[in-house]
Parts: sequence; C-alpha cells; structure tokens
Amino acid sequence: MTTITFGKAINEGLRRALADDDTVVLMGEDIGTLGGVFRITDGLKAEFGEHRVVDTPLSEAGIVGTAVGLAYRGFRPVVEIQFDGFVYPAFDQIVAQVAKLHYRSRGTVRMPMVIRIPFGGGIGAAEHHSESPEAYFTHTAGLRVIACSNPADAYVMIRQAIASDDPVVFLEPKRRYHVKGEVDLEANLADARPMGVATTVAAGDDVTLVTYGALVQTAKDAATAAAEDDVSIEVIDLRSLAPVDYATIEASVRRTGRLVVAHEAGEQGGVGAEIAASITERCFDFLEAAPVRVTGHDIPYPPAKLEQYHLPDLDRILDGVDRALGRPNSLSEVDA
Amino acid sequence: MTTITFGKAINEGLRRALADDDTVVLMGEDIGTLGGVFRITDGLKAEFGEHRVVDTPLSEAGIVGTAVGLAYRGFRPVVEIQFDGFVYPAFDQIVAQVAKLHYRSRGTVRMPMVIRIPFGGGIGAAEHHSESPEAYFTHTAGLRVIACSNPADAYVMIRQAIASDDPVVFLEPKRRYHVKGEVDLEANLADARPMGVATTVAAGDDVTLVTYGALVQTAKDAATAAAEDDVSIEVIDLRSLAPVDYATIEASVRRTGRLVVAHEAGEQGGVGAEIAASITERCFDFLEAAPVRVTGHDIPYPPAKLEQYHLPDLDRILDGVDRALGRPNSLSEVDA
Amino acid sequence: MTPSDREATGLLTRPDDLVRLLDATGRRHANPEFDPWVADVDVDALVDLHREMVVVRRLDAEATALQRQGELALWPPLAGQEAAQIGSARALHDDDFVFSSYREHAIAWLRGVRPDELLSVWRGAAASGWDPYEKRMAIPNIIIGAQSLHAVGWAMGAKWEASSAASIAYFGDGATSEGDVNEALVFASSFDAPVVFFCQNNGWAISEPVGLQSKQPLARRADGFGMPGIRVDGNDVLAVLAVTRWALDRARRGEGPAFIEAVTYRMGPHTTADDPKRYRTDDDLAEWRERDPITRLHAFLAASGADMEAVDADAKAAADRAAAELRAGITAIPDPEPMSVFDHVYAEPNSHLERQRDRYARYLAMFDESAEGAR
Amino acid sequence: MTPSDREATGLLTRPDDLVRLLDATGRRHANPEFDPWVADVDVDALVDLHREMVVVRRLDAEATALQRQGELALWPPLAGQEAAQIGSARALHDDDFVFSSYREHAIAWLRGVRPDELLSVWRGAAASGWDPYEKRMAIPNIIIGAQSLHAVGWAMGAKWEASSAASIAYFGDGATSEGDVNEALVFASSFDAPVVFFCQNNGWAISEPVGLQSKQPLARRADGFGMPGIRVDGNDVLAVLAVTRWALDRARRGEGPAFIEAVTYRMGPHTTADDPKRYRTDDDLAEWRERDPITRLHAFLAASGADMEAVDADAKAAADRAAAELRAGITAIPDPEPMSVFDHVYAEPNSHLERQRDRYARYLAMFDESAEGAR
Ligand SMILES: Cc1ncc(C[n+]2csc(CCOP(=O)(O)OP(=O)(O)O)c2C)c(N)n1
Ligand SMILES: Cc1ncc(C[n+]2csc(CCOP(=O)(O)OP(=O)(O)O)c2C)c(N)n1
Ligand SMILES: [Mg+2]
Ligand SMILES: [Mg+2]
Repeated sequence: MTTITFGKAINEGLRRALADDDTVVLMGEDIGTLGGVFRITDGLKAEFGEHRVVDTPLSEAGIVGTAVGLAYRGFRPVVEIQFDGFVYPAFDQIVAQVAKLHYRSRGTVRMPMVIRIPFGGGIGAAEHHSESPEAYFTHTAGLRVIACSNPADAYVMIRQAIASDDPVVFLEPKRRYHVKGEVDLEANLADARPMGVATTVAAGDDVTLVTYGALVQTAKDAATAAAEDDVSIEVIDLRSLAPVDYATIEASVRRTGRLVVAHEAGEQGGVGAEIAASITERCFDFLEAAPVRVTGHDIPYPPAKLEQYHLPDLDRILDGVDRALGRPNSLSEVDA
Repeated sequence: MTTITFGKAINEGLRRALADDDTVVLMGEDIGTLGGVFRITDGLKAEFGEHRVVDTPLSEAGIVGTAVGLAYRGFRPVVEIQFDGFVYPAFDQIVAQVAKLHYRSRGTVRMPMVIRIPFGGGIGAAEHHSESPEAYFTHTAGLRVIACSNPADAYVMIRQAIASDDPVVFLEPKRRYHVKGEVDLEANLADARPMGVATTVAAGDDVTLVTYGALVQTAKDAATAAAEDDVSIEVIDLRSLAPVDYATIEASVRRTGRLVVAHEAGEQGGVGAEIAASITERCFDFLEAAPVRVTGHDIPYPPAKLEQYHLPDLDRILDGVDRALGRPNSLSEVDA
Repeated sequence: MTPSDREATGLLTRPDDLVRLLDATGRRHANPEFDPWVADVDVDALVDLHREMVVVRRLDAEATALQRQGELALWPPLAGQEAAQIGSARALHDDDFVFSSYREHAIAWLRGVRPDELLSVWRGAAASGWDPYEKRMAIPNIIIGAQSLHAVGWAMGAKWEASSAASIAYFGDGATSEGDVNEALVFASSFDAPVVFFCQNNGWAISEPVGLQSKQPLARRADGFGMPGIRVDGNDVLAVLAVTRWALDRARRGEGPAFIEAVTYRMGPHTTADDPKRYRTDDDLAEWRERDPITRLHAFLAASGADMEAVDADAKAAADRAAAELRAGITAIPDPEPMSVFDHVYAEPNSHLERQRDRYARYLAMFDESAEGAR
Repeated sequence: MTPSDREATGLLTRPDDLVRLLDATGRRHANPEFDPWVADVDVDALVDLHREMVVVRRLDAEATALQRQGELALWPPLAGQEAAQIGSARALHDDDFVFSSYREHAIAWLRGVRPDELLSVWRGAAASGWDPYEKRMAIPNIIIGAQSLHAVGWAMGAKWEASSAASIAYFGDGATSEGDVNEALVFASSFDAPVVFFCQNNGWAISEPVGLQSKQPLARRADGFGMPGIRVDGNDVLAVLAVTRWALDRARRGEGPAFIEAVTYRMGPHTTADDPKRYRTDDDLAEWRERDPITRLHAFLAASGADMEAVDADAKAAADRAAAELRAGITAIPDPEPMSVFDHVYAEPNSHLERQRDRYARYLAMFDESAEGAR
C-alpha cells in the first residue's frame, strides 16, 4: 500500500496499462510534454515515447475520430478530453461511431477505447470547465460510463476500463485529484472488484443514498453528520453509471425503503431520474416515500462565485435525506 | 379548416412565419432548391428568395454556428437538420452556445433559434436516419424541446417555436409527415394553446398513458383497443418535452393512480425516466403501481427489417398498460 | 508555383490542373509526370479495367432495379463514377485499408465483397455486410466525412508500427465542408500519416452543386494543410490509377498524406429516393454523358487495336455473371431473427441490456403462447 | 503565383511572405502594397498606438498581479500580443462587430469595455462582463474556435441586410485545427460574407507548439478556402493595422472574407494557472523579447523625431490611470446574489425552472430562519 493522490493513482494506472500492453496508446491535448493540464499523464511521454503518449492537434473530434481508426487497427486508445465542457465537439464521433461501431459492424470491429474526462465543478473554474455531461453518455447505447471516487478505485478502474473491450467514458472528479488515499499498486486486476459493481461505502438502515464521483465523500460526511442525529444512512458509491448495479441498490432500498440520489448534473433527465425510475419499478412495494433527487439546478454551470449555490453539498444532501424520511425539511410546507 | 398533410402543415407554418416576420430565415442542407428531402420547405425559396431560405454547405456545426451569429444580429433562424442522426456534429454549438448564450450573456443576447429535426423511426430507413435524440436536449438547460404529433398542432407550434425568444429543438415525427388532418390556416397565435401545455387526447380513468410524436396515434389506438377490454386509458400528448407540463399529467395520475410513458428512444435516461421520477415524486401517495416505461431498447437503432422489434407498438403499449394495472402481462411471472 | 513549393508537394502539376491521360474521345495524352505510374498498364490491364467498369455499372443498374422491385429499401447509385472508383481501387495493395462512404460499391467489389454482402445493408437486413478485416475495407459510413478521421487514425497506427500499408479515405465533394474532413487533413499532416484522401467530386451533394461547398477546385484545399493536392479527370480510369498509385506510393515511402480530387459526375439520382429533375437539367446530364468513363476507355482500346468483339463479349459475360450472382445473392440474404436486435451492442456482458433482452424475449414469447393456444 | 490567382485574392503578397513595415529595430520598410493603407498614420496616430499598447500591457500586468493576490480566479495574459490586438482593433469601424476568444483584452479595451466589465468574469463574479450590443463585441468564447462561425453568421446577415459593416473573428493558432474554424472558412467563402479571420499565431496552444497544428504558415490555409491569406508580423502594429484595414475594406466592399495570420508570441504563461517552463526554453522567450512590439514602435517614434519624453510620460500617465481604474474596478464588482444563479437561463417563463427556483429559495430560507432562530 502506498499513499498517493487521486491524480497520481490514475497516472500509475495509465503507466501500468502502457507497460502491460503495447497496443495501449494515450492521446490528447497537452498530455505529452506538459503531462496534461492536471498532470495526470506526467512523465508518461518521457517513459513510453511520443508514439504511446501523443500530443494531438487541438480538435476533439479529431482525437476521438483518429482513435477510432487506431482501434480499427487493434490499438486500445485512451483519449483525454481536457475538460468536461470540451467533449461536445467530439459528440458525433462518440455517439455515431465509438458507441455504435461494434453493433454496426456486427461484432467484427472492437472499440476498446477509453475516453477520460475530468468532470464536475467545485474548483472555481471558468465557463465550460465544470460540467457533468454523464447523462448524455448513459443514454447512449453501446457505451459504458464509469465514475471513480477515490484513489484506490481510480488506479484499478482505469486499468479495467482500458482492459474492457467496450468503449468506456471514464469520468474523473477533478476536484478530488489532489486528495490522497491508500493504493495498492501491486493490485491484480483479476482479483479486483469488477468495475460494474457498486460499493456500499457506509452501512445504514434508514435511507439509501446513492451517488458517484466527487459527491461520494460529501455523502459519507452526510452519513457521519446524520448519525449524530440518529439517522442511519447507507451510502452507495455507484462507480458504474451505465450499466447501473441495481442489485446493490435494490437490496439496500428493500431494507431502508427510502432512496436519495445525488449528483452535480442537472435534475431534468439526469442519472438520478433513471435511478429513481428504475428503483421505483423494482422496489415499489418496499418504498415508503418517493425517491428524492438532490442535484445541480437545471441551469448552465454558473460563475465560480455562485457554484456553491448550485452544487449539492452536505446540507442539501441532508435536506434530501430529511425529505426522504419525512422529517422537517425545506419543502415540508410545500408538500404538505 | 383545410385538410392537409403533417408535412404541408409545417410548410404552411414556415411560410406564414416568413411572411409575418422579415427576421425569420430558414437554413439547412437541400432546403432551398430541392425543398428539403421531405419537401417540408417546398416552394419557400422561390417565394421568399435565397436570403430567406438558404441552402447551406454540408456542415451541421456550420449551420447552427452561423445561425448563432445571425441571432446575434437579430435574426430568428430556423435551421433544419436533415435527419435526427445528423444533429451530433452540431452538438457543441447547440449545447455550449445556443443553449447557454442567453445565460452566458446575462440576458443581453437572445437566441430565438428553432432547430427542426425530423425524428424517430418506422420508415425503413438506413443507419442514422431513425434516431430519437430528444433526451440529450431535455437534459440541456437553456433549451426548450417540442415534439408535435398532428398537422393542426404542427402548424401552430412551429410558429410558436419561431416566435419564442428561447431556442427550441423542434422534433417532427417523420413517419407522420404524410398523414392528413384538419388545419385552421387562419389560426391566430394569440388564441392558440401555448406550446408548453400538454393535451389530453383521450379521456380515461384506469391508467394515464403519456407519450409524444409519432406514438401519440399508437397510444390513441391502444386506448381504443383497450376500451373493448373495458380498460379505460387516458392518453396525454406531451407536446413539450422540456419543460414538461406536469400539472396535466399530475391531475390525471391523481385520478388514475397509474402511469405509462412510451417513447421510441431508449429507456436508460430517456424522457420516460424523468417523467416517471417526477410523477413518483409528485404523486407518490396516489400511485397504485410503479410507473411503467414502454420504450425502444437500449441499442443502436437496428436495421430496417428489425425496427418492428425495437419500436413500441400497440401491443407493447398494451402490455405496458397491463403491467401498470397488474393484469396478466409479459412480466407477470418475473415480477411475481 | 515556386520551386520550393514544388519541392514541398513533390508535384509539378498544380492543383488547378486536371490530370487527364485519356480524353473524352479516348485519345491518349502524354503526361511526363504521371505516365510513368501507368507504364506497366498494357492492353490486358486496360481490358481488365474496362471489364470491371462494365461489371460495376451493371451491378449498379441491377441494384437500382432491385430497389424498384422492393427487394432493397434504398440504393445510392454509382453510375458515372466507375472510373474514379475502379481506377483508385486498382491502385491499392492488398494490405492497404479502405475507409469509405456509402456510394463506393465498386471499391467494395474490387476488395472482394460479394453481392449479398454488399446488398444486405441496403435491404435493411443487416447493420453491415462484410468483415472489414477480411476485405481490408471498413464498413461504410453514412455520417458525412466521419470516416476520414478513421482512415487517418489507422494510418497513424500503421506508421507507428512501421507497416508499409497505407489507408485511403473516400468521401464526396459535399463532405469537404464537414469539420471532420478538415480535422482529418490536420491530423494527417501533423503525423505524416500514410493516408490518401480521395474526394470524388461528382458535382452534387444531393441537390447542392459543388459550387456551394467551394468556389474553386477542391484539390486546392490540400496545400493549406501541408500536403499535395491533385485534380484528376475522374472519368479517366487510367489517370485515376496513375495519381492514386503516385499518392499511395509516396504515403508508403513515408512522405505523408496526399489529397486527390477526382472530378466526375453522378449520372443517377442521389439515391433511389431522390428526384434530380428538381435541381438539375437534362443538358447538364447530357454533357456528362459525353464524358462517360466506359465509352472513352472503349474507344481507346479500339484505337489501340484490341479485339473489341472479344473485349465486349468478355465484359458482358462477366457482367452477366455478376448480375446473376447479385440476384441470387439477394434471395440468399436471410431475414434477421427478432432477438438479434440485441446482438453486438456490447462486446462484453452487460447487465442492463441482458435484463432488457430477457424481458423482451418473454414479451415475444407471449405471442408464441397465444398462437399455440389458438391452434 | 499566376496572374489569375493574384486576381482571385487581390493580393500581390503571397501568404508565405511576412508583411512587415517596422522591423524589430524599429526601422521602417517600404511596402508598395500595404503602405497606402497606413498613409494617413502620422506621428500622432503612432503615438496613440504606442500609448494604447503601453496601457494594455499595464492592464495585463495588473490583472496578473490581481490574480496572484487572489482577486481574480484566473487570467490569460496577452503580453507580447499588444501589436496584433491594438493594430487590428484600431482598424475596426464603430459599427463592425467583434467575435473573440478569451485573450483579446486589448480588443475589448479599444471597444470601450471598462476594467470592471473586463474583470468580472475572471473574478468568477459574472458569466459575462459587458453588453455586446453596446460595445459591438460579442462575449468572449472559451470553446476554441466556436466564435468563428458566429462571426460568419453575423456577416452573412450584414450582407443580406446590405449593411456596410463587417465582422472580425479572433482566434489562435491552435484553433485552426478545430472543425468549427474550417467550417467558418467554408461558409464565409460560400456566402461571400464580409468577415475577417484574424488568427493570432502566438506560437503556442498551451504547451503545444504551432508546428503540431500546421507545418507551414497558417495563412496558406486561406487560399484553399477561396480567400486571400496574408501573413503579417504580429509584433508590428503598423503592419497589422495596414493588413486589417485592407481586409476589412475589401469585406465591406463586397469582395468577401480574408484570413490574416498575425505572427506573434505569447510572452507569458497560457493562463496564470500555467507553467510554461515545462514546455519551452528561456532562449525561445529571449528571442521574442528582442521583437517586442512596444520597443520597436518606440524606436521608430524616436527615430521619427517625436518628443519621446512627452510620449513616455503620456503613455505612463494613461497606463497609471487605467491601472487605477482597474484596481478600483475590481472592488466595484459586486458579489452575485445566490438566487441570481437562476437568472437568464431562459428569456421567457419556464415552469420547470421556476419550480426549481422556488424550491431552492425555500431551502435557502431555512438557513435564514435558523439563523434568526439562533439570534
Ligand atoms: C453528417 C451528415 N449530414 C447530412 C447527411 C445527409 N446526406 C446524405 S448524403 C448527403 C450529400 C453528400 O454529398 P457528397 O459528400 O458530395 O457525396 P455524394 O452523395 O455526392 O457521393 C447528405 C447531405 C449525412 N448523411 N450526414
Ligand atoms: C474545444 C476546446 N478544447 C480545448 C480547450 C482547452 N484549451 C483552452 S485554451 C487552449 C489552447 C488554445 O490555443 P490557441 O488557439 O493557440 O489560443 P491561445 O491560447 O494561444 O491564445 C486549449 C487547448 C478549449 N477551451 N476548448
Ligand atoms: Mg457529391
Ligand atoms: Mg496560440
């Protein structure tokens, strides 16, 4: 076990993947010489050379589109989109090509591509640098969507994503890049928890709180805070957003009878809508209250000084828990 | 009242908008000389000239991006995306510019743009010609998303969309283009039903069936068929997918206690998820069963010979109704 | 052009010039720069090119007929573009890799794609027709321009792996307006990728004349992206063969990408769903009929003293065989199984889709049961 | 170039040539083609250009300092690019319209944007700083290249409305690789839009040297898209003024778009969050310091016999005033109200958002109540 940052954990996972498999190639803007604007690929170009860690021209469709061609040739491209808000120019290549090529080619062409996206807010950034585009991808058949929440997972999951024969949108909660944690760099992929499986990161009885990425820590803190109030929250780190590990959530909700889903992305059509709808379908008779969503507002990401009024935080999550439990909450009068 | 096709109704709506307002300009591939591959803009270039009905180079980002510049100048651009599957190259301009510019400019820049998209399947078309991308747009703050289902609505709603100061993604169910209906060409916009309001197209007591676009007719047929079985379905034509007119749905579900949402798009993260989650939230105590979604599969749109096994049809909708009602259905054993 | 530019592109010919070895009457014109590239093309080889053009024109006509008969859902005819396609495809090595759009039936034909493999997609019976690795040709792309980036990526990989193969990206005149094609040129140049951009300028993007996409020869785009651009008479199979060989050869030798604009004409509708009468005149078409790619090679062969009766008989026989194969092929295409709608969405197990598939299977089974009950 | 090409572009200068009127030592070079465009630029006008460059360099330094002090969240310095920006912005008419990227502070300055309007965005206090219609300058765009299409659309509209105004699109060397910029060139050419593409090639796109985007002068891109491309010494304010005037003038006269590549250098980091030491050497920077845009104009003014003490004193005073305004401006920027997070998402009422807003207001009110309760 080594204690390293979240960012370093991904760096080590990428290094390991590059070392283990010659067909792995990293592509992106500023990922080579600079090591990425977040330094996630730091040192990798020096170590593996410019044909394994490729600084590309400034064009996201170009990056993903050429990566498709590389995959056609048998490579396993890992592309970096510099910030969440810059993935949209590549949207066509992702939706019409990356996601569909295995289907369209009747299984002859594999697209083992990983699209790494530092996502989410909370770092006081400029426009387009704090987005949560995950629902666009979870609604796209053919993709897998992963969000990691801690260094240990990050190290393992980036390697699992690269090893997957399906294309994976790999979301990295950028505001957690500097957080440290214990990582087992010798971890064997074969023994690792499959990336499609959710993790119960705090056990509880009263309400099930599902989230992913940066909010997992906030959710854990909420559980701790709630415990002082004698409210027992079970926190589930989703890890895989598509497909969702419903078995884990279902088992929990059948016990607790209450569900809260939290994410930074907007509410309308967000991942929370899918989980709320699916869990209602699967656990209707067990639910004691409607699933509650605690999300970013349905607004463009606001300027830095306002982001605290947009992002779900501990208090908003606890308010959501109170709503699920029927305790006094911000909407008590409204719903009454 | 005149009896015209759905396609002609849009054509007449566009003609009227062009005639009423000099700032309205139509842009797209093949919309001028050819009158569009579906002939929706037939005759308009001849009537209004090449600066009002503009054949553009083959580039969707280019079309939407230049339309943004035109809107900056005070125009009201109505752009046509030739088929649903070709909207993705314009996704960045739509999400980062069209949807956000009013917010980003603190209300100084209006984006009264309409993005017309013939959408959905059922016409035996080639790849990328039958998609239902609406959930990508309903999840995008700043956009309004409209889907019309009949000629009379189409004529009015395209004009309302053009008159709106907000950007509107306007979805036209292409397989209904040839269907005829009565249209009041003298209809006054001031008297028209607001486009944000849903329409109850069949009254019923046992279950609320919500859908939009091409499936509205299927839903009405399902209601007729179910009536013979003494099942009374209330069918709601959503019309506006963002925002959703929850007042109408809520009032219905409070009476029926049961909800079915149907759409062609995939289930995972589709519009149905949002409606199921929102209605559960709003009507939990009134629901007698979990909301049911009847949707396309979560697969890339399949080849023409398979589309009947992908698209919800009357039987699948009735099966969904049976699920909502707890009558024998395809999942009876599974759920038991 | 200054000498330094010539050096940069390796070309004497300017992108505005039209490389033509056989004119519309079938007369052979000397071209010191490109003649060497077809020095080996003897009468037999010309007869082969002629036959293949006759065959693909026939295949195209048969497919169009099949669409009219309801056997195909749609067909995008290639008529008029035989020389551009046969000439360029003949220049390819076996290990080269093709990335194409939807109209490149003749390319597929020369890559060994069988008629049933070609037709299954247009019949709506399958998402794609052939194994790209077997034919060394990717599945065609309908999203305009998208495949150009794939060709570049493939070529980047070929270079990194020190392979001697090249890729070729086929796209139309309309496609040059899409961002993807331009980005492909940027990447190809930056990475010196062994890729040839083969633009079939057939005059039209559905109803839009090429002049709407560009006011000048498309080949001129290339220079600005750091690669030679060459304009070739796309109805001259010999010239197309020559310039494509030249471009592929320099790509393979590590000299980077090149851009070819083959000036041709789409004689038929955009697809069988299109009505070109709405946007172009018969005169326009008539003019291009005069420049028919097959007629001119035929004339040249005749003037070269080939036994034209044999040539014609042989071509007709080959076309008849291919047509028969095509008609047999269409009936051999199986209708897909309903549940196959779920196949190949993912390469690996996917819990969500499996559940959805199971549920749909149960749903379909209901009808079997009720059918059984009814018996 | 052949005479016919010259005609097409209206240029004697080739896109590979660098238009330079003042060299790095401040010596004036005659240029028969572009001298007429600055024939009216007398010493007073030069002094004005000098002063504005001094002012914006100072504003830039102040803003950088404010970022270091935590008053701004981020700042993308323009240092080194003063001539490219001041020269081109001085060429604009009042009714022209600017579409820019994020580094064009000097453009904004000359368009009359106040320091507080300029800084509020970088402080994280507002989504945008000024009214685009008042300043005739759109809100800046961070999505690389996106604004180029907006400039073209605006210009298309100007043409259709027979306005005599033109638009100008500012973007960087890196941006030329994005599909949007290329599509903008296509549309501009197709519609003969009165737009000037002004590419500041400052050598870098964050850590990537321009050579990764293009192996040759970016100005050469233009010809392939049917418009003249011109390469100008971007550190020579006089030359920049001349070529931009030329380009805007022909655009206004209905001769269509033009592309200017201003060769300059980003002397500072990409943004205050960047560390250029990781990707470029001090030598590189030192070389460009020799070509400083301000020094050379200063030398030329001195050689022209201007009263340099007055010039310097005047420039310094203006810079001091601007700096004071800037520092005062930053404190004048109000922190936004929490509930303003919902403002301007839509221009019209929106039931969903209104509900969400109400609920959030209730949520925030809880804290007020508990705060009150605690009192
Ligand atoms: C991204 C995208 N936009 C629009 C279309 C619709 N479309 C199909 S073919 C075509 C014209 C293509 O013209 P060109 O590139 O010249 O090829 P050609 O058909 O002439 O072979 C268009 C607009 C599409 N398939 N993809
Ligand atoms: C679509 C998109 N991709 C990536 C980025 C991240 N990014 C911001 S600035 C920049 C470099 C831009 O370089 P250039 O166009 O030369 O402009 P400069 O910064 O030199 O002024 C990059 C890659 C972005 N803002 N937008
Ligand atoms: Mg064409
Ligand atoms: Mg730059």
